[in-house]
Amino acid sequence: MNQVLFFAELREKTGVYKVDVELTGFSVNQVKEWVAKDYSMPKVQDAMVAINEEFALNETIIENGDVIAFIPPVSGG
Amino acid sequence: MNQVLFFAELREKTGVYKVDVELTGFSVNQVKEWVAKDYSMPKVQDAMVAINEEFALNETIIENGDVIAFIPPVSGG
Amino acid sequence: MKKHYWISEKPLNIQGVVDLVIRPEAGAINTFIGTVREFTEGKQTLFLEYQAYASMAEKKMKEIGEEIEQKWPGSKIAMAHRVGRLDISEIAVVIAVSTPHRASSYEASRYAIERMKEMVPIWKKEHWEDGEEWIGDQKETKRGVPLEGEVT
Amino acid sequence: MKKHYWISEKPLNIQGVVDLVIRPEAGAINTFIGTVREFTEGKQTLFLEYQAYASMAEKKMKEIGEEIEQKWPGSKIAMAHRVGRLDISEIAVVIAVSTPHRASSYEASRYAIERMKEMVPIWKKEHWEDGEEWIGDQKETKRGVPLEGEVT
Repeated sequence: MNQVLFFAELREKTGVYKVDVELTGFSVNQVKEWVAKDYSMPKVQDAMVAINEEFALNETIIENGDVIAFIPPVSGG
Repeated sequence: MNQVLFFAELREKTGVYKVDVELTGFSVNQVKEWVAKDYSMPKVQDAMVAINEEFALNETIIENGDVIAFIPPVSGG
Repeated sequence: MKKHYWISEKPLNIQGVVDLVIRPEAGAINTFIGTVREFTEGKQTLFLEYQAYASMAEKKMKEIGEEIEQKWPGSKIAMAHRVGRLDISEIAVVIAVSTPHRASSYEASRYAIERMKEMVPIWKKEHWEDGEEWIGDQKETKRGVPLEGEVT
Repeated sequence: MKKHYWISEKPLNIQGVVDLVIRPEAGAINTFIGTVREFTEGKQTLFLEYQAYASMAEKKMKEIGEEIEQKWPGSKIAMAHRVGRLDISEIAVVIAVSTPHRASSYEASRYAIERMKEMVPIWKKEHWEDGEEWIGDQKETKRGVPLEGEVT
């Protein structure tokens, strides 16, 4: 099982903070496509993805227990 | 009448913080020579001189009431 | 040991951040404080809302601190970022870096805020009279060419 | 109006200096804090003694502030310097500059401390285990080549 986290604009547009979902074996890119489609959120393509709090490549394969976070362009400071 | 102020090493070596003395009409350079001689302080030659809190040239002529300060190389901050 | 990198829901205390880096080996401390600016390119901000992926943000700030302690030996750093609603002039971020000599305190502090803006998962939402919007780096510049190539 | 440039016989309060420059037009505040360093070129300092020509020092700091507000439009500055005996890690100087954007806050703050060290009549006396000496700019460097061409 996996957790997917949304932040900022993505959180607001999806209305979702956290989803528990089975994504083990999928690539980051596949997860992006799923979110883009299921939540009608084409903007996820601009977001970075972090797995367990580290930035991940599109090709990275999700493992069981991984926490996946969508990181829209940051604007702290 | 004039006031002459000493700071830092010059104050410590002369043992004097402030002197009331008549220097009207003398140049800054002449005042330096007087201090160097009277107080055995050759180091005054390295000091800047301020008249009424503004840096002055060696050629500047002291006017009545001017406050003359010897400013050794500064080291604040 | 006290945390040197943290996300806070409460107002930030400058002295508290500086205290974390004061030490006998240091002669210089540079501090960067980001405050909520009222006008950006002529448009009035009413207030800001900051959100963070707190656990990852603290981890990334710690990484930045480690980069800095490597690049500027003898430096020590602390960074705190506020989240939630912030009114005009409130403090969003405080960075403090102490170093033996002053030149590197400036360099390291500047590096810290640039890296923070690049890689730490924190977002701000601008609230204006006529709307609101989550700001991303690419969006901050869309109102015109910012001064000196950057916007705080 | 509160003084923005002053010599103090009491410990300096960082927040107090920063408060003088916080304002709605600013998004960035850079602060430089000079503290008493224990070791310089391997030699241990026990404590420092600062002396100032206070009235002239405040006037010169004000001039530096005016130079800065001219060079970096939209900036606001406050500077305070302590005098008397200072122990290790105590704060000798606090400079705070607020600007609309961050790049100029760094530049203006750096300019302020460099100018202060050049032209403000303040002197420090080092007290070591084996002696004491009033330090002038030319003397600070006599123990060797300082890092990055400068010593705080």
